[in-house]
Amino acid sequence: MSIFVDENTKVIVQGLTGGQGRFHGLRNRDYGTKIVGGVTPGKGGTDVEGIPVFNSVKEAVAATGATASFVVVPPKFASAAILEAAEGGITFIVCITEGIPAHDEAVTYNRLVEDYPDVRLLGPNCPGIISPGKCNIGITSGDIALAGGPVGIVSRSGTLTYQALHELSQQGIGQTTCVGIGGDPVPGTNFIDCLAAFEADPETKAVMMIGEIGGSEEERAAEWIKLNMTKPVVSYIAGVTAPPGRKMGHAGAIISGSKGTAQAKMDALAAAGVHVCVNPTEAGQKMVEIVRAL
Amino acid sequence: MSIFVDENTKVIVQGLTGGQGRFHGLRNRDYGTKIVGGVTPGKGGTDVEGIPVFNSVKEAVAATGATASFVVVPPKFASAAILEAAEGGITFIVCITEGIPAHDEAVTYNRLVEDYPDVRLLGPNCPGIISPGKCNIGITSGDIALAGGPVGIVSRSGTLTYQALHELSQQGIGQTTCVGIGGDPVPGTNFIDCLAAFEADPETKAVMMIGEIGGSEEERAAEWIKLNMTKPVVSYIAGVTAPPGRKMGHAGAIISGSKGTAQAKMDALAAAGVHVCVNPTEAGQKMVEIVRAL
Amino acid sequence: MDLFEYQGKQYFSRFGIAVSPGDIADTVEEAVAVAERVGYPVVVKAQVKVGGRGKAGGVKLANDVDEVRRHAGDILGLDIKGHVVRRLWIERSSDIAKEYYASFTLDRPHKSHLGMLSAQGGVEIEVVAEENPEAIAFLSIDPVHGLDLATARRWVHEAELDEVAREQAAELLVKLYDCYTTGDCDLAEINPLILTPEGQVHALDAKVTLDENASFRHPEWEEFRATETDDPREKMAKEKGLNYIGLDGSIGIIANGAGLAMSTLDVVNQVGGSAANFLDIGGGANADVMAAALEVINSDPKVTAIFVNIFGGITRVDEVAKGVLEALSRVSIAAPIVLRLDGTNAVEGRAILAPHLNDRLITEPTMLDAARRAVSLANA
Amino acid sequence: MDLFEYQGKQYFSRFGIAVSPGDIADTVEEAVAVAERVGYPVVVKAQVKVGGRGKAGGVKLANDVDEVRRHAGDILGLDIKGHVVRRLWIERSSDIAKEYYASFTLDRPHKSHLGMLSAQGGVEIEVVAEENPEAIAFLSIDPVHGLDLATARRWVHEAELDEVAREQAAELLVKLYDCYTTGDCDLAEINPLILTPEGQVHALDAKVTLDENASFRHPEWEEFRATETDDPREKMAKEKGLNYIGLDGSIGIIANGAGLAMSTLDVVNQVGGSAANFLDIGGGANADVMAAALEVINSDPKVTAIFVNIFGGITRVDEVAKGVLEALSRVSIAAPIVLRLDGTNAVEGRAILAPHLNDRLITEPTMLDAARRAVSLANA
Repeated sequence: MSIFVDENTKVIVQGLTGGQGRFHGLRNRDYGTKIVGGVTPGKGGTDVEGIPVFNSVKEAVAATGATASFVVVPPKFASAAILEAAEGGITFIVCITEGIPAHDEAVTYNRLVEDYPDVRLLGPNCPGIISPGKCNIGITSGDIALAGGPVGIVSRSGTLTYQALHELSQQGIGQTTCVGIGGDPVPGTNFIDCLAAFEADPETKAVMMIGEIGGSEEERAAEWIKLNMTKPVVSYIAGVTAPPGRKMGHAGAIISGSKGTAQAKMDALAAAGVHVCVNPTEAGQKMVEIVRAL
Repeated sequence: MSIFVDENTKVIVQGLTGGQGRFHGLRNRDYGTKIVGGVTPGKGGTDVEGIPVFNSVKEAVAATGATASFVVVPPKFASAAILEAAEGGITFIVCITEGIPAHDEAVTYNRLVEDYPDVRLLGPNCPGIISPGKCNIGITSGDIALAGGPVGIVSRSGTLTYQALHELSQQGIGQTTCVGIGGDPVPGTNFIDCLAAFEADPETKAVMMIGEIGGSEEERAAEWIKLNMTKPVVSYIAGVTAPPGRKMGHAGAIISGSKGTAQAKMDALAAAGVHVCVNPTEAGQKMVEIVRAL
Repeated sequence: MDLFEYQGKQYFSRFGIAVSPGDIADTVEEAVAVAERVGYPVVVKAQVKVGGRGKAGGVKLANDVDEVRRHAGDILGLDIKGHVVRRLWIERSSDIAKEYYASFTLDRPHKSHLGMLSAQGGVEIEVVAEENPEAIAFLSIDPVHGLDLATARRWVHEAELDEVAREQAAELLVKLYDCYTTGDCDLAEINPLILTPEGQVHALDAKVTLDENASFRHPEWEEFRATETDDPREKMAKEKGLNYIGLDGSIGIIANGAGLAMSTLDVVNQVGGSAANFLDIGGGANADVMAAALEVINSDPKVTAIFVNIFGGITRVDEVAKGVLEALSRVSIAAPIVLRLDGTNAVEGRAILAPHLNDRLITEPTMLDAARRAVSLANA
Repeated sequence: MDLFEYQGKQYFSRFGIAVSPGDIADTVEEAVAVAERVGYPVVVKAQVKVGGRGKAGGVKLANDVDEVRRHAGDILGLDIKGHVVRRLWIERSSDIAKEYYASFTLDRPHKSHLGMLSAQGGVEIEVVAEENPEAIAFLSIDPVHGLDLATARRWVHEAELDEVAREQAAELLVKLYDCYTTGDCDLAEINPLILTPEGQVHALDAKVTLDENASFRHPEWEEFRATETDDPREKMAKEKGLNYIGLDGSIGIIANGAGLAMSTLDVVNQVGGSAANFLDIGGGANADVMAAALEVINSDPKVTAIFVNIFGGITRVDEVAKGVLEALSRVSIAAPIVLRLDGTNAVEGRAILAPHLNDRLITEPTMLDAARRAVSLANA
């Protein structure tokens, strides 16, 4: 099994006719994902390499039965696209758009929670989700993932998500699902959401969690793990050597005072029984040990 | 000078035609308070010993120019009466009513703050306010107060307010104003409001503050005194010997765990430079010393 | 007024909050009848207004009629921290996947309502608040605007309740807030609020405190009153509308106003005595009330002196004096009475008493003098 | 993007928030001209993006033209914690009755906006939060619903602002929230917000951080950009759209993605090296961006080895390889380059580089291997 998406998930791409939307949408389809439609206002009735394009999400959902949407639109249109997806009946939205204003994210997140509580948003500014061999929504290279489980991956960082997949696949350890939650100020899906889903998924036997400095999501996840998680968790936190007070790339990665340091996060995770590693390779090796011993 | 009310304050009595309203309203008038009207719906046009009665606060204000109202109505009508006063243009409301449901108080308080920010409510469930020789709104016996200052009194307890007046007047120490703020869950006016007014009043030279166990208003007042108060403050906190966890008469007077104990309050006040006394008599004597040394 | 668990659950039900099917039982046979009706396994729960009944053996699981009989027999009559169990609540046992915590109460410093919600329920919330405050999602609610479903949805998210529970929990919280406000509760608490393995959310316990001031609009509270406090003195006082709390000392205290009554306790303590009670006759007490207060004090065998401390305001001292004389004419008061009378109509009041003063009915000019006199009489 | 005080005040003014009359001055003569215009006494304030300027002598009161001249002369050119003062803000001095604190920022864990208001302003809010957290009234605001005047009125009450200030403060807070949201601020802070003896409330300082992601809807921000960061490397990087932070080590780092870049720093550190910078080329970087990144690194004389760590996703490794070759053809890169290339089109990328590899352009199969190689080259 996998979490959030599987081989039956029907996906539409909002922004399919744009450069990025086309590139990643087709790449996802090539991987085997059921990309059943695209949405671009004004381009309804056309198609992109056989994928029908609709004017609105509502039309696309009515015509295709899609439940998931891949939002690949510029930052200024992203919030409206996400809300249109929710209103149109989509229940799982992946938004990879980078550079959305924080206030737009805050409003969008809360509007979803308040008006569409059954909708899950992944991202924005995340690499997406891949359930190897079944479904790939986002920008992850399918060829670095390995089907068959038993590891679930959840990561706040884009490229470290790939690194994590790579470390495991190279050792012949497959993944059930790999979720990149993104490092933006207001992510739609957080560590706990993913950990809970992996805990509930019978095929996932262990979880790799990639965090980074800044905020307190890793600490909250540690608390959740301590109380609820029965499966082994391996973690790596990026930014041990980051200087305090500087934004490391995205808004999430900033250390304020003694809060949000890698060390504080590693301590919290270790206290929760997590196997804490100091670089992605070590984390991969630790996971290999754990999986081989299962 | 005095705070909140003086010899020019024109007062209407909401509930003047009721037993209590009549008794206290006439008593306040006998004291010299400018009781210019009463309000009882349906009894407009009548009078109570020469005080004209109106059907609504709005009419009463229009006819008399009153700015203050004395609310003496049963608990079930008190909230509506207070809001009617605010809407009718009254800016100072004294409500002595005991037994108003806590939820009514919470709604009324917040509605005043939100919609009528210039209105001050004193009480409910308080003895009222007296500026000796000038104005007495409420149930305090005018004969226990002494005009001429220089002491301001603020008290959370009804009968201890009288006790405080008595202790001072007996020693020939007058009061500028004595405010009974009441011990209900959501008082309209709190210690800090009164302390700030006394601090700003040139004729008030020292303040007596009577608190009691429960809640944290005395601690907040202590913090305010530390930062803002230049005049000497003498305090007494009732309930040193009260057992924890039991409601002592009104909802305010309850100790939960180590919070809200008389000792905690006395410590906070002492740390703010307040002269902390262990009974009303000692507090009276301390104030006599202070005033004589002015 | 604190409610028993079963009363709290009945109260919750009126507001549409899901609870386990069950009923009360005052005897073993009633317990068996309820168990047969709701279906096994059942939980047999002691109904006492005190915490820690589980540890005291007051909550037991019963899988069949024999176990119900045995547990009901054991628990009825059990003494839990001084509270004797006279009634049981028998309910269908619930499978528990998760235990949460939810409550509403007044946030006095902020003059707003405070909601507390935690994914860590089933334990004392005070312990959670102390050890891991971040595990509690606090929600400040403007009493004017109340709690809407949208805000409740944000709240269950923030508290990280399990996803499957969130929508049901959000709806339940809106109902609980309605119960808290429309139902005039000082406290409405569910601990634990449970998620079952089948994905259902419901209240497994109920702690409700009603605001007595709101009784005028809740005639239905009459049924709760029948089961109130056991202490005969407190019961008697309540019937007479007095605010009475029993204590351990020897000096009976009567005062008007909570502050003055507390202050009287303090002063008695400071001059070497100890109070037998707290008794506030309230504002505007008349002769009848005063007489009733003396009778309540008189029913306490520990009392060896009585201190009546009155500062008239809305209460008139002449009425108080009349009440004292009336009480003396009605019943024989065992202990000597020391009075301190000031305030509204004090002169008239003292004049009424003057002809009756003797070594068992004494007035003193000040609170301190009166306290000293009462203590010396009590110790004589 | 952090704004200078004067920019923050100008930004506030657009939203109707009252500030002191004043203007900027880059020379002593300009300072005098502003002072004459706004009227004495004036405050001469160093414009630097760092705290503690007051203690460093960067804020002075001037009562007449001579004092303005003297203070402006002293402060211009002053070095405050490494920030050289190039601009002054001269404003009419305000009499202060009370100092408050007000701010809005995003509360990330709660996914809502957080307002902080305190009657204790003029000091560092972190100190107040530490020593006396109850002196701060926190307000959680649902971004969907925003802040209305009614709620702001409750808030100023709760914070115990002086009564005369409350209504003005409530109105100002609604405007500040509008500035924070409509103005796309990450932070909008006023410390102190003052009450004058005449009963007027206005902002005496302004700390504003703008959200760069919202630039597309704020063409007016262009003016703020001109005055940004002094560090020439950071400036160059910014112009090229790179996310660069200068550090103190010897190994130049280029990576795609903030997480991988941070991880690269960590790994370099673990194998005994130290990074000269953090540089994230972002997602989807092409050959131009890669070439620009190498040029920025090359401009840092401390760099003795370069570590390019790429895991292609949206970024294609063949593009990265082309960028490296382009940079090498355009400028002479002083330090040897170690590359680790994986992910999207990695095979193609490695093939492009293969003919050009030598002892100053090296590929390694893993991140750890590449880090070790870079460190040994740097130390050689």
